[in-house]
Amino acid sequence: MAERFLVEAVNDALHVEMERDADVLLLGEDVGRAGGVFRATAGLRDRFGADRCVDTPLAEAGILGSAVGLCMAGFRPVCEMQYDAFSYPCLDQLITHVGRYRWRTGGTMTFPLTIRMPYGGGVRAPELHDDSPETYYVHTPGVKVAIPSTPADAKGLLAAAIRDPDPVVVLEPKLVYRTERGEVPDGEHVVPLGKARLAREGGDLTIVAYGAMVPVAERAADALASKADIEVLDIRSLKPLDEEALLASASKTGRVVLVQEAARTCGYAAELAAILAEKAILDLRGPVLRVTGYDVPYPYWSIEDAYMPSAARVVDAARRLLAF
Amino acid sequence: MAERFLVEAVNDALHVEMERDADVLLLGEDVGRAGGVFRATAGLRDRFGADRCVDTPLAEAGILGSAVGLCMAGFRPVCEMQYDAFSYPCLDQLITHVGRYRWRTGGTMTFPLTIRMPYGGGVRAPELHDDSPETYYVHTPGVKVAIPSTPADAKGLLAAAIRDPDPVVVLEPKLVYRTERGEVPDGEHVVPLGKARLAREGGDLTIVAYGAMVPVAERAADALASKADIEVLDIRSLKPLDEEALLASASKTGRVVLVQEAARTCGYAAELAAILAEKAILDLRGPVLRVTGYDVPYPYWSIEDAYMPSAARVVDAARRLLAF
Amino acid sequence: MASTIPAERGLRRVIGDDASIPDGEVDGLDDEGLLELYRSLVLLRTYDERSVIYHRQGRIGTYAIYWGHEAMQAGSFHALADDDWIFPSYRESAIGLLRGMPPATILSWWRGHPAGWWNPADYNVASICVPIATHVPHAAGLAWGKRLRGEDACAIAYFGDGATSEGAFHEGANFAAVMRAPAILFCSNNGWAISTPVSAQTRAQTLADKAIGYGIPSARVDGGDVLAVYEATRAAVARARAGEGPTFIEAVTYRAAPHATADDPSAYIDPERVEEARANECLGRYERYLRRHGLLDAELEQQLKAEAADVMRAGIAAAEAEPKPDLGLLFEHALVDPPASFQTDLAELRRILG
Amino acid sequence: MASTIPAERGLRRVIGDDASIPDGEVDGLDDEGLLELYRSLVLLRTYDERSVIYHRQGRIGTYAIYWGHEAMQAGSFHALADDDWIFPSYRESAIGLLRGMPPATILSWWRGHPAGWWNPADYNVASICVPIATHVPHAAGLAWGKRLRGEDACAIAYFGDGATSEGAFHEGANFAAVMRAPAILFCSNNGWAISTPVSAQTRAQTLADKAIGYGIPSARVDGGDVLAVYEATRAAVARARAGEGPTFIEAVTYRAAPHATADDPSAYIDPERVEEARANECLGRYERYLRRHGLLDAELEQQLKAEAADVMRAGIAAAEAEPKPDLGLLFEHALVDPPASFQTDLAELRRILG
Ligand SMILES: Cc1ncc(C[n+]2csc(CCOP(=O)(O)OP(=O)(O)O)c2C)c(N)n1
Ligand SMILES: Cc1ncc(C[n+]2csc(CCOP(=O)(O)OP(=O)(O)O)c2C)c(N)n1
Ligand SMILES: [Mg+2]
Ligand SMILES: [Mg+2]
Repeated sequence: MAERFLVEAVNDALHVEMERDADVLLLGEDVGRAGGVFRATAGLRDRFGADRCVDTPLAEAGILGSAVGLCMAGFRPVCEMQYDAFSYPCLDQLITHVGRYRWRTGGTMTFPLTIRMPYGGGVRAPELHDDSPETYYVHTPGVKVAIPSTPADAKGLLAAAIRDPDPVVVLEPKLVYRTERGEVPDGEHVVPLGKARLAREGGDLTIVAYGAMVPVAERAADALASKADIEVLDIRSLKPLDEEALLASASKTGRVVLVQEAARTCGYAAELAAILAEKAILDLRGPVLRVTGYDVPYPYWSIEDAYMPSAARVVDAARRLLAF
Repeated sequence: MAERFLVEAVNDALHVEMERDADVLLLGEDVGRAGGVFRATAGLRDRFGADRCVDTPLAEAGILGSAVGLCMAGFRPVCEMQYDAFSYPCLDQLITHVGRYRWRTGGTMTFPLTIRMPYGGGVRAPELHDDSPETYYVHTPGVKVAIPSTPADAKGLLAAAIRDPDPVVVLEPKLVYRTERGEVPDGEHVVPLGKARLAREGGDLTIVAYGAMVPVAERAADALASKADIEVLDIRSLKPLDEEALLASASKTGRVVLVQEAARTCGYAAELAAILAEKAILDLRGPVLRVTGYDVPYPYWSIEDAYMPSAARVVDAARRLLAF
Repeated sequence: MASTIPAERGLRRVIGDDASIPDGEVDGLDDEGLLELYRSLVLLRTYDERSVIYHRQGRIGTYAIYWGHEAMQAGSFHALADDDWIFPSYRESAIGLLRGMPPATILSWWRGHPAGWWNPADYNVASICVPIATHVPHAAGLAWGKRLRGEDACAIAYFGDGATSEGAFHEGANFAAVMRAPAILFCSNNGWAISTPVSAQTRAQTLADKAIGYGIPSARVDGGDVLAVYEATRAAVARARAGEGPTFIEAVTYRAAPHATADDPSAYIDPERVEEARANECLGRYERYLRRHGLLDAELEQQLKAEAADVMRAGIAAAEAEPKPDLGLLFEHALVDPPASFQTDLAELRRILG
Repeated sequence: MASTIPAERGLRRVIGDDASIPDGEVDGLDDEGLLELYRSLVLLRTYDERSVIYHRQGRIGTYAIYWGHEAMQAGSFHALADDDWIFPSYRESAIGLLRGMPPATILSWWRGHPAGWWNPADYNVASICVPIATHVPHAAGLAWGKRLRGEDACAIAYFGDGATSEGAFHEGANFAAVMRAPAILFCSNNGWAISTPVSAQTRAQTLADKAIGYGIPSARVDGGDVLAVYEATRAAVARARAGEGPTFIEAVTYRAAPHATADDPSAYIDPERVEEARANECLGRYERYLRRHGLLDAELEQQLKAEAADVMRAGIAAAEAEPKPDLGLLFEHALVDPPASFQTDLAELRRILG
C-alpha cells in the first residue's frame, strides 16, 4: 500500500498491467516522449519501449480505429484521449465499430480495448478542456463505462477495464487528479466493473454521484450531518450499473439526490432517475432531485464554479427533499 | 391543402423555404443530381441551381463544418446527413462548434443552420441504416431537436427549424416516409418548436412518444380502447421540450408509458422519466414505464421487428401500469 | 531522404485490345494461376448477377451491385497470401467467396440474417464495412499489429473514390504510413459515389495523388484489366512484406450498374459511358485474353459458368434453409459479459410475444 | 487539364543573412509598409512575452506561447485586406491585435473571462479555435460563401503541423478545393505537436505535399522570414481573388518555446535546435534587415517597443479592471431563444448562492 494521488494511481495501473500482459499497448497523443500532458503515462515509454507506448499522429479517430485493427491482431490497446472534448472525433469509430464489432462477428472475436481520458471541469482551463461526455459513451451499446473517484478505484477500475474482454471507457476526474490522495494497493489491484461503492452509510437520504462529484457529495453530507444522516453512493461503474445498490439505498432512505457535472438533459442522472421512477416508485418519499450542470456550453472559467454542481446546491436539494 | 406522404412534406417544406429566403442553401451527399436517396430533395437542384442545392464531397464533418462557415457568410444552410448512423462523423463539429459558436461570440453572431436526416429502424436495411441517435443531439447544449410524426409536422417543424435563429436538428422517421400520409397545408406552414401535439385525448393513461413511435402508440391505444381511455402525447419537439404538456397529461392520467426506439440507457425517455420523477411525483399513480430499444447494437433486419418497440409491448406496459 | 514517388499519370494495362495494343507480360501467374483468376472472376460475376435477380425476387434485401468491379477484386485478391487480411466495403461483400466462404453466408448478410455473421479470423476477412472509409484505420491497425508481432501478413482495405473525402480515410492512411504498416490501400475508383461524380469529389488530378501527402507510393491501374490489377497489387504486397510500408492503388473503371438495387442512376449517369463500360467489361476482356493465349475455349467457359451457377443455386437454397433466427439473438454477442438486464428484457419480450 | 503544381522543396526566403545570402526583393510593401510590418511584429512579440510573465504572476491562465511564430502571423496578415477573414487557432490568439482588437479582449480570453468573447464580424476574425483543425472547414465554408455572394473577400485558416493529421483538416481542405473557395490554408509547421515531432506525424517529405492530394497549389516558406511569408501569402490571396481557389502554405520554423505555459519540453526537445532557433528568431532577423536598408535605428526600435509595452500595460490593466462576470451569463448567448428552464435554473442558483 502506498499513498498516491489519483493520477499516480492511473500511472501505477498502467505499469502493472503492461508488465503483466505483453499484449497491452498504449497509444495516444503525447503519451510517450512527454509521458502524457498530465503525466499519467510517465515512465512507460522508457520501461516498455516506443512500440508499446506509442506517440500517435494527432488524430483521435485514427487512434481508436487503428486500435480496432490492433485488437484483430491480438493486442489489448489502451487509447488515451488527451481531453474529454477532444474525444469527440472518435465517437464515430466508437458508435459504428467499437460497440458493434464483436456483435458483428457473431461473438467470435473480442475487442478488449480501453479508452481512457481525463474529464470534467473546474480546472481553470481554456474552452473545451472541461467537458463531461459520459452520456455519449453510456448511451452507446456495446461499450462499458467507468468513472473512479478515489485513487484506489482509479487503479482498480482501469485494471479491470484493461483486462475486460469488452471495450471499456474510463473517464478520470482531472479536477481531483492531484488533490484526491489515498492508499492504493501495490501490484495487481482490480475493482470489478458493475459494483457501486458505498462511500458513506446513512439512513435519511441518498446522494448518488460519481467521479469528481463524489467529494462534492461528501462535503454536502458533512454539511448536513447535524440535520440528517446522509448516504453517499459512488456509482463508479456507469455501465454495467449496480442497479441493486442503487435500489437498495433508495429503498432504505426513500430520498435520492442525483449529482452529475454534465449538462442535464439526457445526462446519466436522468437514467438513474428513470430507473428509480420505474423500480422504486413505492419506496420514494419525495421527488427524485437532480443537481447537474446546465444545458449550456461549459462556461469560461471565471464563472465555472457557479456552473459546477457545488456542495451548496446539493445541500439545497437535500434540504428540499428532507422537507418534502 | 394536399394529401402528402411524410417525405413529400419534407420536400415541400424545402421548396417553400428556399423560395422564401434566398439565403437558404441545401448541402449534402446526393441531394442534388439524384434528389436525395429518399428523394426528399427531388427537384431542388433544377429549381434553385447547383449553387443552392449542393452535392458535396462524401464527408459529414466537412458538410457541417463548412455550414458553420456559411453561416458566418450570412447563409442559412440546411445540411442533409444521408442516414442516422452516417451523421456520427459530424458529432465533433456539432458538439465543439455548432452548439457553442454563438455562445463563443457573446451572442453576437447567429448560426441558423439546420441538420436533417432520416432516422430509425424497421426498413429492412443493412447495418447502420437504422439508428435512432437523438440522445447524442439532445444532450448537446446549444442545439434544438425536433422529430415529426405526421406529414404536416414534417413540413411545419422543418420550416420552423430553417427559420429558427439557432441550430436545429430534425430527425425524420424514415420508416413512415411513405406510409404516413395526410393533409399538409400548402405554401408557408410553420409548426413552432417547443410545443407538443396531443395526438389523442384520454383520461386513464398517457403514452408519450415521438417520430415513428407515435403510430405505434396509437395502435396500442386502439388495442386498449375497450379497457382504458388512452392519451397519446406526441412530443415532436424534444428540445426545447413542452414540459407543461407533459406534466399536464401526467397530472391528468397519473400513469405514463414512455416509448422510444433508441437504446434504453440515457435515451430520451430517461429524460422524460426524470422530469416526471422530479415534478410529477405526487401525481403518479404508479411507476413510470419505458418501452424502448434495447442496449444492444441495432440487430440484423430479420429480427428487427422484435427489437423495435411494438404496440404489443406498449400495451403490455400499459396493462401492467393500469393494474398497478 | 528518399524522394517522393509521384503518382503515375497513365493507367497500367497488361491486357491488350486484340488490335493495336498487344498483351503485356505478367509475373507470378502460370497457366493454372491464370485460370484460377478466371474462375474467381466467373464466381464473383455469377454471384453478382444472381444476387440482382434474387433481390428482384424478394429473396435478398437491398444489394450493392459490383458488376464490372470483379477484376479489381479478383485481381488484387490473387496477389495476396492466405494469411493476409482483407477489409472489404459493401462493394466487396462477396470477396470472401475467394477465401472459401460459403455463398450462403454472404447471401444471409444481404438477407439481414445472422447466418451472415462470420468470424473474421476464419477467413482473414474482416466484416463488411458499411460506413464509408471507417475501415481504413482498422486495416492500418491490423497491419501495424502484424508488423509488431513480426508476422509476415499484410492487410488490404478496399474503398471507393468517394471514400477518399472522408476524414477516416485520411487518418487511416496516415496511420498506415507513419506506422510503416504492411497495408495496401485499394481504391476502386468507379467514377461515382452514388450520384456524385469524382469531379465533384476532388480537384486532385488523380486519386493516387493523395498518396503523396502520406509519403507513400502509389500505382494507377486500369480497373477492368484483371492482370494489371494483379500486377500492381503483387508489387504492393512485396513492398509490404519487405517492411517498406503501405502502398496506395487506384484502380479506375466506370460504374456500369446502379449503385445498389435501390438506386436509379438514370437521373445522373452518362449512358454513353455506361454503354462503353459494358462493352469493355472486365470478364469479357479477360476471356478474350485467355482465348488469345489458348487457355480458354467455349467448353471450359461454359463448364466454369455452370459450376458457378450451381454454387449459387446451392447457396441461395442454403441461405433460405436457415431457420428464422430466434429473437434471443438480440441480446447475444454484443458483450462477452452481458448485464443481468438482458435476461430480464428477453424474458419480458418472450412473454409478450407469446 | 491544368497540371498539378508540385510542392516546392526549398523554403522561400527573402531576408538575407547579412553575409553570403543577399536580401531578396518583395513586392507590395513600400517603406511605410515595411515599418508597419515591423510594428506588428513588435506588438505580437511584446504581447507574447508579457503574457508569459502575466501567467507567472497568476494574472492570466494557461497560455499558448507563440514566441518565434510572429513572422508567420504578421507576414501573412499583412497580405490580407480588411474584408478578409482570419480563422486563428490558439497559437494565433493575439492576431486580432493587428485588426485593432484591444489586448484586454485577448487577455480576458486567457483569463477565462467573458470579456474575451468578441463578435467575429467586428474584426473579421473568427473565434479562437481550440480543437485542432476543426476550424479548417469553417474557413472553407466562409470562403465558399463569399464566393457565392460574389464578394471579393477570402479566408485564411491557421493551423499547425500536427493539425494536418486530423480528419477535419482533410475534409476542410477538400471542401475548399472542390468549392473553389478563396481560402488560404496556412500551416505553421513548428516541428512539434506538443511533444510529437513532425517526423512522427507524417511520412510525407513536406507538409506542402499534402496539397497535391487536394489538387491545390502550395508554397513552402521560411517561417522566420516575415517577408517571405508575406510574399507567399500575397500570391495566395491574389489567386483566391482571381477565382482560382485555395492555396496551401507551409511555413517552417522550429518551436523555440514550450508548447504552452503548462508544458515542460525538456523531456523531448532538442536543446541545440532551440538554441539555434532562438539565435535566428524572426524579430531580430527583420530588425537586421530593416537596419541594412536604413529603415530602423535604435531610437525608433526603442520607441516602438516602448509603445507596445505601454499598450500591454494598459491592456492588462483594462482586463483586470473588468468586473467579475455575473453568473447570469451562464445562461446567456447559447441560444437566441432560450428555454424557460434557464430562468428557473438561474433563479435557483441565485437563491442558493445568496
Ligand atoms: C459515413 C457514410 N456516409 C454516407 C454513407 C452512404 N453511402 C453509401 S455508399 C455511398 C457512396 C460511396 O461512394 P464510393 O466511396 O465511391 O464507393 P462506391 O459505392 O462507388 O463503391 C454513400 C454516400 C455511408 N455508407 N457512410
Ligand atoms: C482535437 C484535438 N485533439 C487534441 C488536442 C490537444 N492539443 C492541443 S495543442 C496539440 C498539438 C497541436 O500541434 P500542432 O497542430 O502542430 O500545433 P502547434 O501547437 O504546434 O501550434 C494537441 C494535441 C486538441 N486541442 N484538439
Ligand atoms: Mg465510387
Ligand atoms: Mg506544431
